[in-house]
Amino acid sequence: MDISYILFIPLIPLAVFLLLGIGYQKIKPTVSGYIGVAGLATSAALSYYAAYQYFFVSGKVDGVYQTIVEKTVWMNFTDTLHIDMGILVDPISIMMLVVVTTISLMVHIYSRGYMHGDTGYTKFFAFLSLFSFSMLGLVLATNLFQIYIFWELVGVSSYLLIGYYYTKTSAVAAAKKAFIVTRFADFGFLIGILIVGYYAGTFDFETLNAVNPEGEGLLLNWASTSFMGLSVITWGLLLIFMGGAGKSAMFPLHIWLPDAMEGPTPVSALIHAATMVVAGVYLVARLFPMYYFVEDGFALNVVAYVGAFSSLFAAIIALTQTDIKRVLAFSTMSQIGYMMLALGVSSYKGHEGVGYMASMFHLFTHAMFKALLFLGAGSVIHAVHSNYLKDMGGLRKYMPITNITFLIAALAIAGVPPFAGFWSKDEILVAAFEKNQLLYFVGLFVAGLTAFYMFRLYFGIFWGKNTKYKHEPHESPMSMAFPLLFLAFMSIVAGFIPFSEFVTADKVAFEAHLNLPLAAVAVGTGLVGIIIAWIFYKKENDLAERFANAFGIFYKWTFHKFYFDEIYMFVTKKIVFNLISTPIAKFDKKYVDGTMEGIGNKTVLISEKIKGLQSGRLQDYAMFFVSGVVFIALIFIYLWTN
Amino acid sequence: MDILSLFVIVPVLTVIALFFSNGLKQARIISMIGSFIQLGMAINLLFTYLKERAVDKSVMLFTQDYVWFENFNVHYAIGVDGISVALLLLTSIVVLAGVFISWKTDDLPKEFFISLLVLATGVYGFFISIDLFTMFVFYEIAVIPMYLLIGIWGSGPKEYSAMKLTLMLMGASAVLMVGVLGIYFNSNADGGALTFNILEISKVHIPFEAQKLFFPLTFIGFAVLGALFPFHTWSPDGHASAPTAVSMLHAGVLMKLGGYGVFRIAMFLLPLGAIEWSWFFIILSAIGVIYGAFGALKQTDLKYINAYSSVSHLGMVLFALLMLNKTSWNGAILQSLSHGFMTALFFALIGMIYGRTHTRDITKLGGLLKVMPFISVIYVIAGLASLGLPGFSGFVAEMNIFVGAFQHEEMFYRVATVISVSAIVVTAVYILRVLGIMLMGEVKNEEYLNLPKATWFEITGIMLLLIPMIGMGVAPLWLSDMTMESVGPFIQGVLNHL
Amino acid sequence: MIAGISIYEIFTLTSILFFIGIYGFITRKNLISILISLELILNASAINFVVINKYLYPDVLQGVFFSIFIIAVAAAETALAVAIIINLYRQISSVEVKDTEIMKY
Amino acid sequence: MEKIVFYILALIMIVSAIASVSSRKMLRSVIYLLFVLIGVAGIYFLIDYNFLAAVQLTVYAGGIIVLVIFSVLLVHHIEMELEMAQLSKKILTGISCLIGLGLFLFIIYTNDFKVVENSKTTSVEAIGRGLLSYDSGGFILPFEVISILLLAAMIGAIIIGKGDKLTKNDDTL
Repeated sequence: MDISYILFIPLIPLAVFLLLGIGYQKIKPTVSGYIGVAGLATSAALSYYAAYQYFFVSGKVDGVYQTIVEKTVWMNFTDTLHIDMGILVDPISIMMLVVVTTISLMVHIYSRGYMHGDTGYTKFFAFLSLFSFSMLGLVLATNLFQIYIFWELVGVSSYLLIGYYYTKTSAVAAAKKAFIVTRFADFGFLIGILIVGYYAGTFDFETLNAVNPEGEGLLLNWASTSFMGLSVITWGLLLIFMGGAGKSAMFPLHIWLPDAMEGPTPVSALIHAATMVVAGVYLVARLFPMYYFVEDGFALNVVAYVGAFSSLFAAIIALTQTDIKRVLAFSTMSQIGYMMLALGVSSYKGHEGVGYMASMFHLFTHAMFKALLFLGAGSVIHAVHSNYLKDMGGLRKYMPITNITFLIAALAIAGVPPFAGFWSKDEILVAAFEKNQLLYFVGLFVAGLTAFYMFRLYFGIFWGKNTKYKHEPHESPMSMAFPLLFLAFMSIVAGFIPFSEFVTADKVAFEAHLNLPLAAVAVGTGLVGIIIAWIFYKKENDLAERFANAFGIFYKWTFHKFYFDEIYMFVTKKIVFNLISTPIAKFDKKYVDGTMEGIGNKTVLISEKIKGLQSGRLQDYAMFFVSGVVFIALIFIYLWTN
Repeated sequence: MDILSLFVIVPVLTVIALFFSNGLKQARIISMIGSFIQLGMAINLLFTYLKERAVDKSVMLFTQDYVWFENFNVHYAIGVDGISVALLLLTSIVVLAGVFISWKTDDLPKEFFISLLVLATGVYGFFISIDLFTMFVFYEIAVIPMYLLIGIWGSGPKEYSAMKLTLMLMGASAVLMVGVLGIYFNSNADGGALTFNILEISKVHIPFEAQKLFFPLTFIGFAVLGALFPFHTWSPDGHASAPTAVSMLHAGVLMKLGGYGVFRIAMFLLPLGAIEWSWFFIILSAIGVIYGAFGALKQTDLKYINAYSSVSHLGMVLFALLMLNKTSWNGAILQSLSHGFMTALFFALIGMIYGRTHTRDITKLGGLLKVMPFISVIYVIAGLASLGLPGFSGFVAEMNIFVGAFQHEEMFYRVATVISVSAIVVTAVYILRVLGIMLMGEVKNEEYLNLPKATWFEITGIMLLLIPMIGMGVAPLWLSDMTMESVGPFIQGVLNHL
Repeated sequence: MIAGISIYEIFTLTSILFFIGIYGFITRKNLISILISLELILNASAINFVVINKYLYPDVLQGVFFSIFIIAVAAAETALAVAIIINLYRQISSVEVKDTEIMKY
Repeated sequence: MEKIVFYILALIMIVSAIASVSSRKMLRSVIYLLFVLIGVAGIYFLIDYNFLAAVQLTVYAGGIIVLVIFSVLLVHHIEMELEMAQLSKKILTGISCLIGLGLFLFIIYTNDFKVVENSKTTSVEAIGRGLLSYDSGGFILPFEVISILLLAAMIGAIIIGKGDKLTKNDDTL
């Protein structure tokens, strides 16, 4: 299979970025919008073609999906270690190509309407293209270092886009926070790469993930060296997961994600819902054989528990937030936790790998409906000019399309059949049930919570009280409505894609069955959530408030996101700045510099003293002369007489 | 005429021509032409070198040797390898950019450019010589004009800073001189005559006791110039007071002499000493890396921030050199180059910002993205490069260093490496802090709304630095291979002693 | 030869004179006093020349000649010194040592 | 007899010398110096160098002392008391001088001088011949040098003494 054309999928957005970036002053806003959309559309078309070719024409050999790699050396470290640049085609990368280009295209189209009239229109599209390039490069990476490179680029695009409204202090702070928190995670990632690279002797995914023909273990000798009771490779994987957790906003590195909502809404939809934040999931999936086989999946267990906890944690916080984008942000975090959980409970072979499949499936469907939710929220915000639930209500009359599409997305995420979320979530729960019942119940509980907070949001925006608006809210223009409709369509049909035919852990297709009892329980939980939300929020009443008061301190803690921001603030401001940086600055001035200055000053002082001897008084000289002569004479006599 | 000596002769001729020039216009044109020729020569040298290297595998190419002082066997011996070629290229670019940035030097322009080019002469000479004594002479030639440049054309407490800088560097040279003489007087350890020639000394087995004694002297002598903790304090004050072009040249080129000297002399000639002492200096340089980064976190003066960041980045160079393996050494060379371009770019931009707003205090600036978009965007790019973003040179260099440093299995090296790697986080914090406060947010001062746009010479200067930086970051292979190949014989010399 | 007086006694005398001269030279604060101390030193050494000539080498006259020269030089020196002192006095109205330190700059 | 004279002379010289360097009156100091110089002349008489003693008396006591007295009178009030050095400095110098003296005496007394017993008297003629002799051991060259030195000193003294006026003349012209 010739895959060289896949190279153009990331390169076209790069070209668009360069064109828009260099011609920033000269290109008219409308033109730049078209250029951006056209570029992404080409990329998307190529991705679809590639997907078709790979899945249906030439990807499969003897029932196994092939991993096709083309690469070239980018930089040499040692004889064995080098960074390659190239493209790696396998089921998950193709799937991610489709997801990224689709969502990105939709967001591009949407942004033409949403950002209309903004001064930095061209800049916005340039950044979007830069992001698309980096994300596609990340997806296609052939080795750990390449993924790290694009990982960083994705991070910086995210930084630029969050800080897009750079005159707003909160946006700048949020951008900075996002970058630094993920950078901190990347520090772990990098160390992990170094460890794995050193002990495995390569960065290549192919070699790292190579499994023996029976599918029972890695070819890589991972048990050679151990450190504190675990194999060093396990440590490496845990550190790599730290990187993934940072980017995917897993607990406790999640704090940047809610703040990142300061960016324009299309950006939130693209980066902080559908694509970049799932990079962590993708990374674990990419190294799945390693995670699974090294040390009997110790690292994978960590992934599962972190995922489950984050999922629960975020879902609880999402219950109480009033900023609609933040609710969605926590929902994203929760759903990504779900994907991590699914990966964590997965096995490698055949049907046992259902978790892996489910995770990727959920990634796919989640991208569709979460992007839709964000774009819908953007549409609402565009109309109401506020992010807060208290400023909304009864919007269904003004914005029918947004209303319907938002409802579809909400149903999808709540796991109501036949919408997309139902199918993928069901597979996750099945996988969890088979492997670890505790995680299953956590997942189930989160599903209920998800349904509740999502419909709280839905009813709060489109039903509930009839707010008086200063300006009559109106439906969004077609450029914004079209992506909504398209994604709504996808949210409905995506669930019917037989994912287990395409994306599996061992790359061999298997039959996935709907586990009816489990599905019924899950749907039941979801419906309970929706009904409670219905009671609480359908009509304006004080039930919810009374309920909240009943929980008292717990509600308060949740509302303040368990004070995690405050803890981080404390660590950075108080500890890093006041306890490390300031003392270092003082130390530098006072002691290090002081020592050097002291040497200088002492020299001057001594020379002042010595200068005093050179007084110009003849008598002093005579005094020294006589004493000197006498002294020397004494010495000589002493020496001669002995 | 051999093509290497031209590197010294051309700046000298330019200086002579400058003596006869009159006024700013002539002076800058002459300097520009001189620097342009220099850049052309450096590029030419690069290609000639690559062609020659394909056939000639000796350590140094284009070697020339003239006796200078018969009595002490001092030669004017020159030669280059891939590392010097790369550094010569860096120097010529930074010098030319520096000339462009100082396009509007009103105060004593002729003398300014003369000093600048004398400095450049010293640096060029240092990079091409392979004779310890000649090297030392050029080193001093490079350091001395610094005093005048800061003392006369500087700002703020310039006399103090110039004095501090010169004294500390001179102190270091004194230590270095002892080290160099120590090497010289041990160069007959295997019989044969005393010599200053690096290549000849490298074949001699200098006794272990002598190496142990002279390595720290030589190392510290050079490392002070490379801002080794705790001898870095001249750098913040010096940079803060120096005029823009001088900061550029100093941080961009002169400070590289430190790392280069450590590499070429201390490590290469005294390998046993290096092995013996590396643990101690690794601790110092790792402290320097993290300390510089934290130090930059709290500063509010742009130049101070950048100076501390240089301490951190150059600490990385020394750290890499001390790791004693091929990858990390290559990383050290690349980091030198990368930091040269990056920091020169930073200082150029700071100079432009200062020239327009008349303050370097970031708390007084704000929203500059709005009022000077070009400069601000480049500043963002430089900042991102500085925090090691892929696609820029810094990433390439740092990754080489980290991968190289990770080749040691002992706990000590691992911990030191992790500490150094953690600097990338702190770097991100201080860079983003500056970007956030200075470039973003609302415009704090009404007067800034009508600032002049970047002029052509400023843009040229910036582009000269930006393009190699990106070029190195996007396609590092050819450069990395060139330096890697040249590092080979040197590391082999060290490893042979292990 | 002084009957009954050995060379040691004469040397003791001249040494004492010499060091009294040095003492005066260092401690006095007036240029003329310094000049006086200088004369003491010169005379002490002149006596030594003569005495050594007489006691050890009575056949030659070198010591005597040297003494004569010393006297001559002392005279010349004193004349010059006095001229300088007077000139100095004209300029700064003082012949104190502490007022003439400005030479060191 | 000569012995007693010597001791008296030595006593006078030492006492006068000490008085000369410690007196607070300038003029007295000069007069004490005169006593010392006369004492030196006495020593010369004692060891039979009459010519030398005469020169000492005329040049030193007669010439130099007068010169010094004149200069003292020109620059000082008679009653003016001299400023004295600090006590610490005096003590320090005194100690240093005493050590030096001890050193001298130690060396002198440990050295064995080969004294030649004699009672020659030297005539003025011998001195004159010696000074003007061209032969070996002749002192004609130093003699000439000294005369030039004296001349130079004389001119120098005049120039220095009058220098101020000479330059001033230039200015006023």
